[in-house]
Amino acid sequence: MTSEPALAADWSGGKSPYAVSHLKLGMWLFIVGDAFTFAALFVGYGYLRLGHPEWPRPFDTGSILQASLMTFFLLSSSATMAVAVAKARKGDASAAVQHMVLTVIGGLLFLIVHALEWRHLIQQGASLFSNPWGVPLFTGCFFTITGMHMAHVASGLVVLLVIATKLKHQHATADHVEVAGLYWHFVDLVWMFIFPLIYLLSMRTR
Amino acid sequence: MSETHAEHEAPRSFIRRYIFSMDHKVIGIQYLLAMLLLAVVGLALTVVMRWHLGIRTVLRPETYLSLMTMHASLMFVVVTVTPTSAFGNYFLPLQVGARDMAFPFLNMLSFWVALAAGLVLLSSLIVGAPISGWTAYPPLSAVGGVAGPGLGLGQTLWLVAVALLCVSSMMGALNFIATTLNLRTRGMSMMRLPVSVWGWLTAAVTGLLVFPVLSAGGIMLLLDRLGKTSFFVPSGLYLGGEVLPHQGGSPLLWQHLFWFFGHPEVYIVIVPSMCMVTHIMANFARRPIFGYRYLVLSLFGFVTLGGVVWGHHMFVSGMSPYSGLAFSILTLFVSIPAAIFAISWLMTLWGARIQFRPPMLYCLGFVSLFISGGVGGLFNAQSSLDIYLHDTYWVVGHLHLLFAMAAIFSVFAAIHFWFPKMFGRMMNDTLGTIHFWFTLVGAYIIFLTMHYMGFLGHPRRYAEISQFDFLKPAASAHTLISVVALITAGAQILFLFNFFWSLFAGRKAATNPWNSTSLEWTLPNPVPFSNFERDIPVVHRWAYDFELPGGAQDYEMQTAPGPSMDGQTGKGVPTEKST
Amino acid sequence: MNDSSATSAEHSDSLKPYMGTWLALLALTLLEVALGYVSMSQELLMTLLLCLSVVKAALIMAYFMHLKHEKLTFVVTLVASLLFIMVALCGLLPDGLRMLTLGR
Amino acid sequence: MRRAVAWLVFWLVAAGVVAAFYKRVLWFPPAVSEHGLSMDSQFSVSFLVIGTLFVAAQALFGYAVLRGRGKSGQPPSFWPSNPRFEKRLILAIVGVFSMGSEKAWANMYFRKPSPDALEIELTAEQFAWNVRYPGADGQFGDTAPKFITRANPIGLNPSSRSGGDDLVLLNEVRVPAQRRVRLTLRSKDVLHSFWVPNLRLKQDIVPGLAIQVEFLATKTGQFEIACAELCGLGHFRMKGTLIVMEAQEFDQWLEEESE
Repeated sequence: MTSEPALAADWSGGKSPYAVSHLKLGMWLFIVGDAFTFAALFVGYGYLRLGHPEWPRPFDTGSILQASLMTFFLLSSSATMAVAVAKARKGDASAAVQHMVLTVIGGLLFLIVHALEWRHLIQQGASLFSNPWGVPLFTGCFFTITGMHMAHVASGLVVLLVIATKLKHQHATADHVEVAGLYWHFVDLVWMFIFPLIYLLSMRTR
Repeated sequence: MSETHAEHEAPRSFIRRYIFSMDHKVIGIQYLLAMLLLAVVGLALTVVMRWHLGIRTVLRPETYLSLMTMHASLMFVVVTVTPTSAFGNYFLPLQVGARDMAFPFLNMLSFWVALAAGLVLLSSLIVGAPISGWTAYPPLSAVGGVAGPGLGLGQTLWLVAVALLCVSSMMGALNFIATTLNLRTRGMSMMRLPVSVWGWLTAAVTGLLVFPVLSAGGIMLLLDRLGKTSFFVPSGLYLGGEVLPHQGGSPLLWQHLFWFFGHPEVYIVIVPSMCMVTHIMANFARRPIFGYRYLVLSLFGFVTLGGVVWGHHMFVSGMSPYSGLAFSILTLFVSIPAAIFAISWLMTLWGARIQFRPPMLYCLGFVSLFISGGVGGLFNAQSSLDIYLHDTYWVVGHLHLLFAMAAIFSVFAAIHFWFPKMFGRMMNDTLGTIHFWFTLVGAYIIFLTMHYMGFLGHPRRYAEISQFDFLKPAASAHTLISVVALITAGAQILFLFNFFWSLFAGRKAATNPWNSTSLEWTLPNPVPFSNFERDIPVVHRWAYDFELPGGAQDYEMQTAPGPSMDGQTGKGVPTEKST
Repeated sequence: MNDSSATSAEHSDSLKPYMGTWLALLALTLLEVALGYVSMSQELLMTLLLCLSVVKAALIMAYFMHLKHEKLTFVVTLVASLLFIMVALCGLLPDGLRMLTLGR
Repeated sequence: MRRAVAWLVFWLVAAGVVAAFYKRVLWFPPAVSEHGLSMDSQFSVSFLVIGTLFVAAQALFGYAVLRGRGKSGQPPSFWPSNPRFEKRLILAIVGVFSMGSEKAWANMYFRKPSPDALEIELTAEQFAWNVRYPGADGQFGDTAPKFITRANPIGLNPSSRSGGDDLVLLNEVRVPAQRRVRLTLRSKDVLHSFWVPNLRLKQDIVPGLAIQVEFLATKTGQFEIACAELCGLGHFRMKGTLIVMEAQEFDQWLEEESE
């Protein structure tokens, strides 16, 4: 534990009390805010689901495997991103760029599988306002939350590509890579809640 | 740290310098002027509405409701943004000793998005403004034009404006927090920050916590409107001669999400207002702030309590009565941080040699309005009494006393106080004093009368009162309010005249005309592009060392070394406390 | 900010923690999927899944997002604000049940 | 001298306003419901406490402002604040309010539904009140939006067995005095709010929910029902009438209407 005088010294001005750059602090604050948007969406989903005990559970083993595959892609891309940040920190820009490209590939795979899944559901008759399995709100919530997440993944990919290009031409620093990485991990983190709450709780098993 | 100010030169071209500027000072003034413009529009709507309600019926009911919605929404944008964005932008970096905000580009973006939000709102006035009120309760706001005029495109534009405001506020909030935490100069510890900085920081933290929730709600409402989802629309609504296709949603969910944002929103406005008033008041009372540490603590209280009392807007909404019970008790506890502030003001003023200049007058007016509005809240907070008071004119009067009048008084105080630093000239004292008295008396007559109309049970948002016998006694009250409101609105011309006249013809201001202590007053007029020409000064004391014993002058600048009464050496309160 | 990059560099020498975290996250995901196939009440399943997800989120934040190497005050500030809003938001959940009891 | 006059005026006005409230010269429309009376007494207590607080705070503040005037050159003297006393005072006020108020709240919302209450269903729409009595069998027939027509405003199912004798009225609620009435509040379209100032009863009507409230009217007479939640352009003219009758008279009326 930090003793009180030391703690007070951190806050006495002239330096960052958290020992983080404001770029990083800003990204963390953004992440906290964005997390609340998702939290509110999740709470809204929970609220509506509480009021509908007959909530549909249409995901069969195929869908769950697909979603698990998506989870695998996203988790792996997060891991490569973490490595990219470490490489960038060590000054190994080319290795960092390589790992960022791997990350982008992971993200793209996630998006592609996700889009295929959406197409599959839409072909079965699912839309924002109706679906063949019962309570129409089910697909409303599903498409809204996963759509929001997809938008985040897509924008994260753009950010990663921009930073990777800049890093390659030495216009970006390790700080930029780290901050882009924070955003990417956050996108991953949100999926860690979407996967169980949306998919696993709507499994067709029993 | 690639984005800080010091690294780039002052831009040369007019557009980069004054229009798309990244300089926090220019952005602060842009905010102030844009919000003054919107406030004038909002006030003009009031004039029309008051003419209609109290003097002669001139509007169709739907037009009245659109004007009411637009008045509330515009003023909501204005009062949300002005105390923090206008003054915070200009003075937060100066008061903490920074060369600019942490993210100048984000800052610029934040302003332009906020302006876009204002303009989109105004454009909805042109295509037919929504009639659903600023709370936009579904189903009225969710099912489109079938529910009433203005609920088609107008309501969609309204929602777009709200979304833009969310984005702008988020960008502003994280900028303010990062700046306050990371860019303080050496010696500017948290307990030496001017209270105004604490206020802006608190507003930013609150904004960061709650605006995302509103944007989530906004996304769902937009999808209900455009994507025909049913988050907020229940099954089997019969409107316009047909059964709507929506199924299974809950209007209460929107109310919860909205007020989860909406109540802290009140603190986003009033807390920086309170803090600016505290700061300015100490200056004109020539006294150290009483209980600085308690004030900081109570700010934490406002943030946390603000997050758990939203349900007091929903006592009769059909919410679970057990929730109502909990929200009611929690709400009563808000009186504690509020009382701490009131006691601090009282103690700061007690026995002080007060200088009655306009900024101080507005501060005193603020305190009086704050107390009046605050004690009114003790009625609303009691759930059983709120059954009667809810959605009556009592609430309109209460919210205007606090949320509108007190907040606007703090803005007046801040404009008069900081005008010399922002524009290099002084505003006229006589005009300011006359304007103050007109506005204060007007505000009290108007809004206390509205409290009385609440006793009659007069529901708010009524375009006319001729239909009901129990509203007959309210007719004369409406007339009184309208006449006074027209006079008070007219008195605002005094302020506008004073503002624009002083801009060009006011007396030239000295560097530190008010003998004030915080860092912005060490800077010349106009403040240079990178704020501090050479090195950023080191701070040695808090901002409230007035009446120091044995000094040649009755104040010490924060940059002056020497013994101080601040939080570092004492307890934040002067030692001669017990007499 | 220079000192912050220095502290991060010290910890980024080895890539092992990242691999470990990655494997742990995958294992937890597998566990979650497996739980989905065990027959139990929906409430219990939800509680278990939420707990596991919180563990996963904590792992991501601690290792991938480097919170483990940040100052304690920073971590406390972030986690406290996250927890506060999420707990407060749950205050609106009871009304979801009103749709059940009062719905027509 | 001027200051003395200002003070005198201030105190006279303040005392006058407080007295007017306390003596109920300035007061709400007369209460005609059981819970309304206890709500009024909670209002009285609140007015007394909050009024005192208000006057004291404004007066202290005004005194502090005026006192400092013109005494330049004197060092400040601090009025010793007593945080413990102030904390206790605030907590006491919070305690008194929450106890009194929540008791009234609990009396309204946490009581068991009375078995012998008269059942009435109120279906609000833009901009009218549809009132339904269950008829002789004491049961409401089922409704559905698809059955709604101009002649069948609440969408009564024509094939419903218990619906045949339901009595549907427009904008007129008749209730007996001194008997508990249970209102079931429903909405066809948007939010409305059932608001009768004399009953001291306000309850939002949420489409999709059937919210129930109970009241007991103590006096006969005609009272206005207003809508207190913005429901569209005709919000201001959504008027109904509550007619409280003697129990005997009411029974007679119900019988006549049902035939």
